[in-house]
Amino acid sequence: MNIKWKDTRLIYLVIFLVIFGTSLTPITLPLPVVQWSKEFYKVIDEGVTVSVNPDNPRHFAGVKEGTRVMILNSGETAKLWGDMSEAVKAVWTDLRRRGAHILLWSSSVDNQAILDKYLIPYFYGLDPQSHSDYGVSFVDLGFVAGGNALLEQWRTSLRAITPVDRYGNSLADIPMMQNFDAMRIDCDLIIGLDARGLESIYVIRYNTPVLEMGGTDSAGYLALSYTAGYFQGMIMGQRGGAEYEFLSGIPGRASAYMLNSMAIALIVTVAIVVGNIQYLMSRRET
Amino acid sequence: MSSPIEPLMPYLNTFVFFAAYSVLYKDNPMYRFVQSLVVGIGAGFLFMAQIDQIVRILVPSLPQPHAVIALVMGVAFFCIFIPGLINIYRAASILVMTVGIGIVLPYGVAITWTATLGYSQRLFTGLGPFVAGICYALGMSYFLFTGRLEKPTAPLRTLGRVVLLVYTAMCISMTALGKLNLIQWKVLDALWGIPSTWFIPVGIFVLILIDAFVYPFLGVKKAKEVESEA
Amino acid sequence: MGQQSQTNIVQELPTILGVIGLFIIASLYWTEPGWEGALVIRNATTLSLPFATIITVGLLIRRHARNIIRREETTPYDAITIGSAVLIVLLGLVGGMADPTMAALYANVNVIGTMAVISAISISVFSPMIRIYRAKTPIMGFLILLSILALFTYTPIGEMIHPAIPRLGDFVQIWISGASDSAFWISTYIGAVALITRMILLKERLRP
Amino acid sequence: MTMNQLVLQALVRVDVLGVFIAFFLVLLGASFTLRGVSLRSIPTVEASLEAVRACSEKGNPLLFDTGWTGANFWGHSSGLTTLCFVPATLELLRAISRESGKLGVRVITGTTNAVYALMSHDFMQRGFAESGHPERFIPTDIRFYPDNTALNLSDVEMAHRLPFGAAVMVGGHNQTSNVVIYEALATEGAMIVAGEIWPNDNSMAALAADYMSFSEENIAIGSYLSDDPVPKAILAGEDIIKVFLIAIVIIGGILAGAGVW
Repeated sequence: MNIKWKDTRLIYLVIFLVIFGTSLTPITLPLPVVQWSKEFYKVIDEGVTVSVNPDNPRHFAGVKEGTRVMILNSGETAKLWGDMSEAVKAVWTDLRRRGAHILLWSSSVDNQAILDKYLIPYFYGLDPQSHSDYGVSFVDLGFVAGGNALLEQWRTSLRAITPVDRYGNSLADIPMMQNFDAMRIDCDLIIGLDARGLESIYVIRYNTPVLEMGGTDSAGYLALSYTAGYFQGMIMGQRGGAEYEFLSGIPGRASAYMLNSMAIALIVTVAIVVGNIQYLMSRRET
Repeated sequence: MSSPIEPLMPYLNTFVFFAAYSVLYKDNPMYRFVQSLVVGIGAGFLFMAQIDQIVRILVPSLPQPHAVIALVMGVAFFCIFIPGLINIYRAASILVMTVGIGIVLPYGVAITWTATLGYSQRLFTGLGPFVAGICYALGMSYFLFTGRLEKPTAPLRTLGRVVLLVYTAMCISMTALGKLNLIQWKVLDALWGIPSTWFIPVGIFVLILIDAFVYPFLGVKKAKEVESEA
Repeated sequence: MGQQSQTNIVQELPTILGVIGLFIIASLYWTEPGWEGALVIRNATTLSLPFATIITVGLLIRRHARNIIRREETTPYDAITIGSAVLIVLLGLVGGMADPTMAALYANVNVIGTMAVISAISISVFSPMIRIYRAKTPIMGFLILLSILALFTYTPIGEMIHPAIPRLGDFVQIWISGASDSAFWISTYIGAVALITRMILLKERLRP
Repeated sequence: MTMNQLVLQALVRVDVLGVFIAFFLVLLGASFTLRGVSLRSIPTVEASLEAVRACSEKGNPLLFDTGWTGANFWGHSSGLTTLCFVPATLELLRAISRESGKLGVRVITGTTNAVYALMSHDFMQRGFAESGHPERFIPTDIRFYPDNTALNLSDVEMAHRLPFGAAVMVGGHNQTSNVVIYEALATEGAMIVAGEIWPNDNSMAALAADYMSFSEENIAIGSYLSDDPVPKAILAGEDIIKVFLIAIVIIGGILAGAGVW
């Protein structure tokens, strides 16, 4: 049989087979913790001082009982969930363990749907509204359309444009929301799920501490926000999840993903090297 | 409350995921079925979510001025269907767009200024910040437009291009690795989820093998082929 | 002549109004708590967005319906698209947004289909990397090495070979890629200000 | 009331406001003083029209896909760039439609933004009218999809079914998903012209496209298509700002290092 090694279908097939093979026996492998992950955990654990606006530096003392944390599910969480699942679970577990008050907003219907299916029931059951935490240490605004325009309005008043939570309950009547309205002062920590623009709305003007979670490659387009000093830390991908599990001591499954990545990375590297050697030799011949 | 169709969902879930991949082999009815379903269900859900936004948030905000104007703008959008009133629709859509630009335009300037200052103030505070500052300056030089500047700055623009390409090279690998996790997440779910659904991708794979080597039945004729046959 | 300039002003009116509105809204960035009128316009626009989406979903359905009427080759698939959209709308009208069947279909078809496409990026990237990633120039060779460095940094391979490898990869990613990302974005932000300048001078139009 | 509001306003980040105004003044000044300055070329401008000719030769339609470009309202600042692509991509759509009308090429567009989809209608219709063949404009070829994935799935399906002779992908795709479409287009031998907004989308274009322009270059496309010297002068004015920022990093860095600043 004449096999065409550059046939894309063959490449696709090899990648699939390796993924299936490595998934059968997930093995935990050693990983160094990268700088942005260390900083992420340090902010949650010890806090940080933000002074991007030099006029009024803001000190955050870490997540403690009653710390008001807003989670902005406003990036591509639904599309990236398979690369973010373990990290978000670990961080959420840690926030609850420390007694944080969590306010959740989803910027799109698919972002709301993915958390509804894979995260919210894990912590709050199938009927979150009836959970004892609801209204006390967790409130879900659900999908609200508006993106940046909402975040701009919410900095002075959340309730002025979004009077109800996702279930139609008036925010004014919810105990947790009593001192959670003007986000520029009422929010102690913002965690973005693959969210962008938080720096220009909250950090540059109000020095709000902002942490970011995304897929492995979200670091590509979030690099500016980290390198320029707006984001105080980042957790990226399943690898970031493994790092957070290690740093926080919360058990999880994130490190199981590393075997698969390693196997494919090795195969691709070998294919690139062999292809290039062939290319250089053929060029020399001609 | 759960849906009566919930027990079927793990199977549908796995079928949709892996049938979407079958297009990598070739265009086929399975892929087109899934594609049509994703578009249709997405459209229907999006429609209902917008109705919910109106009922849950807009209507309770009436008669506040912003809610009333929003309602008027909503009606204005529908003027797209009335040729004589098309300019009313245009006014509404241009307002939406310019308000959008008005919100985000200062963001760009704010980041431009504070980030540049940051790179500058940290330039000699360590190797990393020094490299970052220089690379930022080189990267910016790539985007110079004038032909007059192009010649004397050509070496800088070339170096700037290399800096942008370093980003590209790193990004390509990280993207591939990140998206790989998505596949494994679903594969793990198919293998170890309850119920286990691994036989669905295997079944699709067997179908593809039969099509490739035994009996070709997964074909969808291209429009051009249909035309030439006609 | 007078009539012509009047016509021109009428034609440019949308752009003129757009630019004025844009600056009124932009002023909110620097003011606390913000202008009442500008806040109302901004919030009104925010709440009006669902209407535009409803119309375009309608247009999407209409396009598929036309295909069916014209008995195009794609008719069976158009029927699936319309049928599934109508089913979801009916479920939503009867059971509201909390309807479990509607939520189940959306989460298991649309959201998972979405993830499938996004995950296919991985294969779509690896394939050209294997087929056409060749060191045709020294710069290209350098970039290939960097791509391999990234593969080694963000998997355990680098750490297993030598701890310096992931440290180097981390350095390149944070400081060089980070600065490069800044150059990409910030040049675009300057381009955005230039675009608005062109709009002020009526050199960019929002209608043909 | 207005005066009362004026008095009650507190200003935040006045330095950024100063820079904002300074940028505009520089660019406005440039629009008068830098007219006639020559600009370097941007490869995708010519290549887009070449793509129409390629489709004409092959007898296949052209895909003009702008993805997320449009009135973007989610929670992040990249919305700025997708919004600022609007005039440029609409002008390009008009130019492509004009060329396509003359050569009898069908143009199929894809976008995930509702308002942008409606605006595309105007520009495409005008382009075909300018070609002298208004009857060749097919309104249903302006395709809106509820999200980027639906657009991706449909583009891939069309790339195989029709197939396209060429694709002009100028706009905002997301999560680098454009590479999935590029792979399908490449399989069918379509010419690919790409100008992506996001840096990571650019990376995918670098991997797959025949012609590409980086982020900001795409906002400038409208000015390149115009015969008017003013937009080009403003582009030249941007260089003053960029050189100023580069100088801040270098000179400011030295001063900060010396402890003077």
